[in-house]
Amino acid sequence: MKAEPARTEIPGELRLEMHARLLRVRIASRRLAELYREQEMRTPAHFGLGQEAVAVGVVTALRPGDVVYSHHRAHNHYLASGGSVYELAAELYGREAGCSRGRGGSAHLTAQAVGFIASTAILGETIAIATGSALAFSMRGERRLAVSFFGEAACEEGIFYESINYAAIRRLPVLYVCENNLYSTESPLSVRQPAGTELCERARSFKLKAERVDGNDLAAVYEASARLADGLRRGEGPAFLECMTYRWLEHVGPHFDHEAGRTYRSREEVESWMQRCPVKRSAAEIIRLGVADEAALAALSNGITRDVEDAVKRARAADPPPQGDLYADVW
Amino acid sequence: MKAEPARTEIPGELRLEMHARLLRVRIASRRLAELYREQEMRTPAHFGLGQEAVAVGVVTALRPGDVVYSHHRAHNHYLASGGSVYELAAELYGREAGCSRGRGGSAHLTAQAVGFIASTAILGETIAIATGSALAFSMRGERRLAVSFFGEAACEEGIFYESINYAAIRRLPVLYVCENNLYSTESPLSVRQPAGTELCERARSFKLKAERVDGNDLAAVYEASARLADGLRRGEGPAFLECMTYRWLEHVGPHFDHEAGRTYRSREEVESWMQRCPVKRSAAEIIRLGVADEAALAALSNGITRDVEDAVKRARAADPPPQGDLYADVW
Amino acid sequence: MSGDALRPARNIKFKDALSEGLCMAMERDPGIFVTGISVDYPSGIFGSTVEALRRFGPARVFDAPAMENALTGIAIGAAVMGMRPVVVHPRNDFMFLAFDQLINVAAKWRYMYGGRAGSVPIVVRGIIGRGWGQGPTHSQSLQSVLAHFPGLAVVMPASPEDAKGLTMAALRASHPVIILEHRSLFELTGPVPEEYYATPFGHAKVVRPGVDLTLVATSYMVQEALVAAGVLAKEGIEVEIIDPRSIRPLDEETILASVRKTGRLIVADTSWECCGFSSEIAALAAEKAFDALRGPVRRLSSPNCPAPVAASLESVLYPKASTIVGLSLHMLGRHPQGNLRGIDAVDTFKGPY
Amino acid sequence: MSGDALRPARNIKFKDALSEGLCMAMERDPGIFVTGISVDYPSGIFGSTVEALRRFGPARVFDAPAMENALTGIAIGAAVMGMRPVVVHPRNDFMFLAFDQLINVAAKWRYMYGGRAGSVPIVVRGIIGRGWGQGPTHSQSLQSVLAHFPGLAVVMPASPEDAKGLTMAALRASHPVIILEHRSLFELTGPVPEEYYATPFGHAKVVRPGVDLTLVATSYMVQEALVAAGVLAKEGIEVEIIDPRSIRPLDEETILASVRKTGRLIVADTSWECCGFSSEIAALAAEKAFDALRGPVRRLSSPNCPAPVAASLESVLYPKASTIVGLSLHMLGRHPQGNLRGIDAVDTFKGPY
Ligand SMILES: Cc1ncc(C[n+]2csc(CCOP(=O)(O)OP(=O)(O)O)c2C)c(N)n1
Ligand SMILES: Cc1ncc(C[n+]2csc(CCOP(=O)(O)OP(=O)(O)O)c2C)c(N)n1
Ligand SMILES: [Mg+2]
Ligand SMILES: [Mg+2]
Repeated sequence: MKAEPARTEIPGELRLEMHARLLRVRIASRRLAELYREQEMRTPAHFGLGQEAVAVGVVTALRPGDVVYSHHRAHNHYLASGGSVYELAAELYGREAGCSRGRGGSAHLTAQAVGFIASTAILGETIAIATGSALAFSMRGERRLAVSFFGEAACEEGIFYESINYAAIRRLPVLYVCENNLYSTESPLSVRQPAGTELCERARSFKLKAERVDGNDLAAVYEASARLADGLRRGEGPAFLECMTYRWLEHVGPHFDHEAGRTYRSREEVESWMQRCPVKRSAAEIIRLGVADEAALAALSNGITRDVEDAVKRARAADPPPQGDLYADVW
Repeated sequence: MKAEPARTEIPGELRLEMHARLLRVRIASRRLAELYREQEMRTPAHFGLGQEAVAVGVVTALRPGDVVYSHHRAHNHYLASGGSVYELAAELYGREAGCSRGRGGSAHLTAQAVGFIASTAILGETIAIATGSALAFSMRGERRLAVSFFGEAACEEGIFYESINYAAIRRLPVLYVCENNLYSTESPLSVRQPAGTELCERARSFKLKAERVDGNDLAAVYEASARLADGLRRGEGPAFLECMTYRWLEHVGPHFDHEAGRTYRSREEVESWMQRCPVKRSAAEIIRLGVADEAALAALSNGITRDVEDAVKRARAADPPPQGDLYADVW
Repeated sequence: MSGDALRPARNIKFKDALSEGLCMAMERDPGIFVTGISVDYPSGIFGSTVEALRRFGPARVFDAPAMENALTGIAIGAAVMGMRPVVVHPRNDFMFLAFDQLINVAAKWRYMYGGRAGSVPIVVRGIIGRGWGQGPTHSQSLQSVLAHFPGLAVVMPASPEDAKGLTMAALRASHPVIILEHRSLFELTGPVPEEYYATPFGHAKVVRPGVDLTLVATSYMVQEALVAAGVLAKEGIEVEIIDPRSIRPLDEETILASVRKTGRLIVADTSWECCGFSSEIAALAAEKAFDALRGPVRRLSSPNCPAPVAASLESVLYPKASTIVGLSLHMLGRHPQGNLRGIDAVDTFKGPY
Repeated sequence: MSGDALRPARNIKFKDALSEGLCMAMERDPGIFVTGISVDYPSGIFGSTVEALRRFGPARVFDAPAMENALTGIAIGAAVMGMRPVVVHPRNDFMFLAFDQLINVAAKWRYMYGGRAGSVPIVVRGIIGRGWGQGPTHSQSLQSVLAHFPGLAVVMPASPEDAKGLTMAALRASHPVIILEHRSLFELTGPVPEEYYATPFGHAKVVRPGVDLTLVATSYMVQEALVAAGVLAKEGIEVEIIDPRSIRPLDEETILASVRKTGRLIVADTSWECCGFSSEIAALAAEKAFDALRGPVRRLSSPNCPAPVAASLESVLYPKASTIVGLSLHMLGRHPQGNLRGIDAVDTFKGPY
């Protein structure tokens, strides 16, 4: 990981805004994971606890008109984009008020109004789709960016290379964000990448600009994203950002590994990463810089918690899709 | 392209043997292309005229037990491996005596007895298949290599990256030989690769050993292959060899571009590459080194020409598959 | 009948009708672009994209690397942003590489976001190869497997008129459309209206009316059916030929109406039998026109083997006009007079393509 | 009947039967290895690969990166060199990514080299998901599209006995075999012989004899069919349930014999209807047992939409025992007594997997 540059250049206001967004993602995700245990949300859900800074840091570097795509672990990206907690919760509960009207579930989210276009459940798919949206922007001369969030396992799928090759040939404005959390389900990197692999090197061999950052460092993610987004808007061609991070919970579902008796990661490893909690780190930095004090942050957190609570309650109480609509919207 | 190292270390005998093989590939390919004009060979055929040194140079570095896979432009690899001219011609004529009993045609060749396992018509397929054969060798502790020949367009397909990643993780004994002839059908590199692309760089980013050679220089191809094959046999993991070369004829079929009115390559470009004919270069080198004289090479050529003529005549006269066998060998 | 022809139709080739449909659609909709391997070659997909390139230039008709899966995803992503991509595969067999994007994404997009992520109006053209040693992986016919999936429209033009009309309909649909075009039809000439018109999906065409037997034929098999019907007519047998044109959505009613009239059904399709379109139509009749059936339905499809290259085998591979005549006579309890093979078209195609 | 049981069969679970079949085959054939994402996890493909890993170790049961297409090609290449790879997909929906290798290569290998490049004895296992919001891309059922292609065997065990027997048969076949295993069957318990035995492909099983109606059911639908048959028996209706077990090759004779006996046919399949297996069987009957049919054949399959996630929609998505009972009664001119829904199994599955 690179040495961290001084970051006083991020205005305090923006830091606070990002932190608020981070808190919202964290608090909503955590609450949803809690509720998920009740078995009322019948949709396989991949929670992103621990990885929130990636989504927030990247999305903060975007502008209106830019679009975001995500993968199976989509909640963070949806929420960071400004997607409604109520609609997300309703989606998980399988309600008509869900962002996808209960049809797609956890892995198929959409919030077009805030630029979050879609997530899909099969690895690698949205990497190409984001590239295609960038193609549309490029063909129409629009200065918009497409962002594709995916896990490092998607870099095992051929579609990733087909896509970045294409984006590089046509200098498309796509930011490929790889959230490297070291595992694919329960498989460590060692069974999936040759020793010594640098994904950035791969991206560079396709002529992408590439950077690697500490994905738990909100400011670092934001700065790298802003830098790369600048280049993208100047037409310098696609970029790749690898964010090193870690998922706290099991691959799918609400439990910690140890609760579920899973042994592929040691408890020490999980806990050491939890020490590097992106929310705590962001809070500490904000306090250190004097942007806000502990009390202000607590108030912020409390407000969000109340909003989230209200949203999930309403979502749970919302109506399911009418059975007569089974065939609606097939095409 | 690299500076060419001195090559006196290749024994004269081996040079002559390689040259004989080269001549056989050339003479047979050329004769088949001539006969193809008669419209009696009803199978889309991709001739490899101009590219023969790649096949011969690589295959000469192999040992009994090693296996070879190829793609749509398969004749050179089949012939260089020692595949029968008679069976190849019979295959093109759609005869029961064909190497694939007339079922597969030009793109689906096999000659298992000489280690040429198979070629297929869809880009990239055999890259994975060769990798799988190497997996079998590796699992059984056999010191055999698998070679995969493909064109540079196959490096646009995701399967190439999936395969080399896998081979590198498991350190499989595969030699990936990319015949870069600058075109895919009529598409130049510029629409298929970002400017400045080095395929070797890509391969290296997957932790393969990688070299690029002048594919029209038989000795250079052989030496690079021998070097890489050595490493493979020592278990050093997969290697990638890019051979820069050029196809003389149209993409599919027996004509020169100008005969068929094709305009994607200039006549000058084609002719400049024909000047760099691998057969002429090999002959000149052999004469220069005093390994054989012009007369001896002419005699060699004449002998091969007679053999080829005999083979193609017999093939043409051979029997077609009986119609009653339509359903044989489905499984 | 597709479109209300204001001016009289001229006779043009299938490939030119494809081209005309594409160009007319591109003129109206600036969001349409065409991509895929070789679309911008002088030979432009057997002539069908040449005019589009000439008129709309390389910004809208452009080549692509070999990357079938990602390219399909890219088309989807462009479509979601308001474009109308046309992805062309010189052989539909290459589409297997793109099945994930086609089936897991394009087909389900609208539904799986409850309509809130818009729809995916992509058009995918795939050419079906046949003969001259196209062989096992360049002559398959994918309508049956693609039509299995809700969310995909699969159409197969069998005449120049429909080549144009279905292309234009595809290019204004609000969902993914796969057009499977048979290589053996590209040189076929027929009347094509000059106007812009869209041949609606889900409307079968009664290609030839008849009363004795219903012959549902797809794509190139319509040509074989027409030859067969001509021969049978001389025997006093009037075959009704129905071209479904769209495989999905399927015009069940036109087919069922015919079966109810004739009581006999042969389905001649270019794909394989097992779980194929011929089975679909046979099942349809057995389920919804059972009482009208006067005898067993019969399926004619690709034989149960991969396509071999050798001419000797290729010549017995496909069901042909003679096969249809023989089977029709048999179904009607009649006996074929002499050798029927003479009626079959001789393939005059010159290779390698 | 599969295998000649020497010792009495014990009752074991479907997943354990899969495991037992795999282990017994691996014991006999050192060339068998198992790979695919998560095969070596403690949860080992819902328990079915755990014992194989324990007994044969990581050299023969090993994880793979996410690379479905290349992995299938790798399996082919290993098979051609004499190995017997088993590739496992935790959801069969991931297999679309591998369709090129499966259909363009594996299915055609033997044929397209005229038998001279050997054959490709790979086994591909794909799990069919269902319920609990599996959703549009994790609950498809691919037998119909795969069975379309000559050269592929496609089997669907519906009982623990066949889970073991078909696995062992697949692992000694000389061609590619695709085993589609329904997730909802993994916990099903039933008698399984202890011996090594191979359930031959192309032999349907008469799961329950009957005289009034033939019910061809695949995979999990056999369970629904059994419930339905029990209910119908109380009404004095004897349904004959036939489990084809292998979709390709298909045992036409057993099915036709039953239809000839009962004169009535319902096909209940887990895939979609259009060009699906239910159509295949309906067509088969209409073509080859027409004279015996006493009424229209009927197809029950997945409804014409992608699978939604919401429980309210999922609950009306699949045809169930009650659907079968209702339809059977209707076909026999009888009226259902009361609300049939009560007979349907309640899904007690706990998520997320
Ligand atoms: C093509 C495909 N193969 C396998 C899966 C099953 N699968 C779902 S999530 C996942 C792990 C992906 O890991 P990564 O991309 O690193 O993302 P993470 O879960 O770590 O966030 C796998 C293998 C899938 N959804 N799609
Ligand atoms: C998946 C796939 N896409 C497209 C094609 C059509 N095609 C056949 S050969 C060819 C060109 C391949 O170029 P390259 O790999 O460089 O080999 P070369 O022909 O130059 O030897 C193409 C595009 C194919 N066979 N398979
Ligand atoms: Mg990961
Ligand atoms: Mg090339």
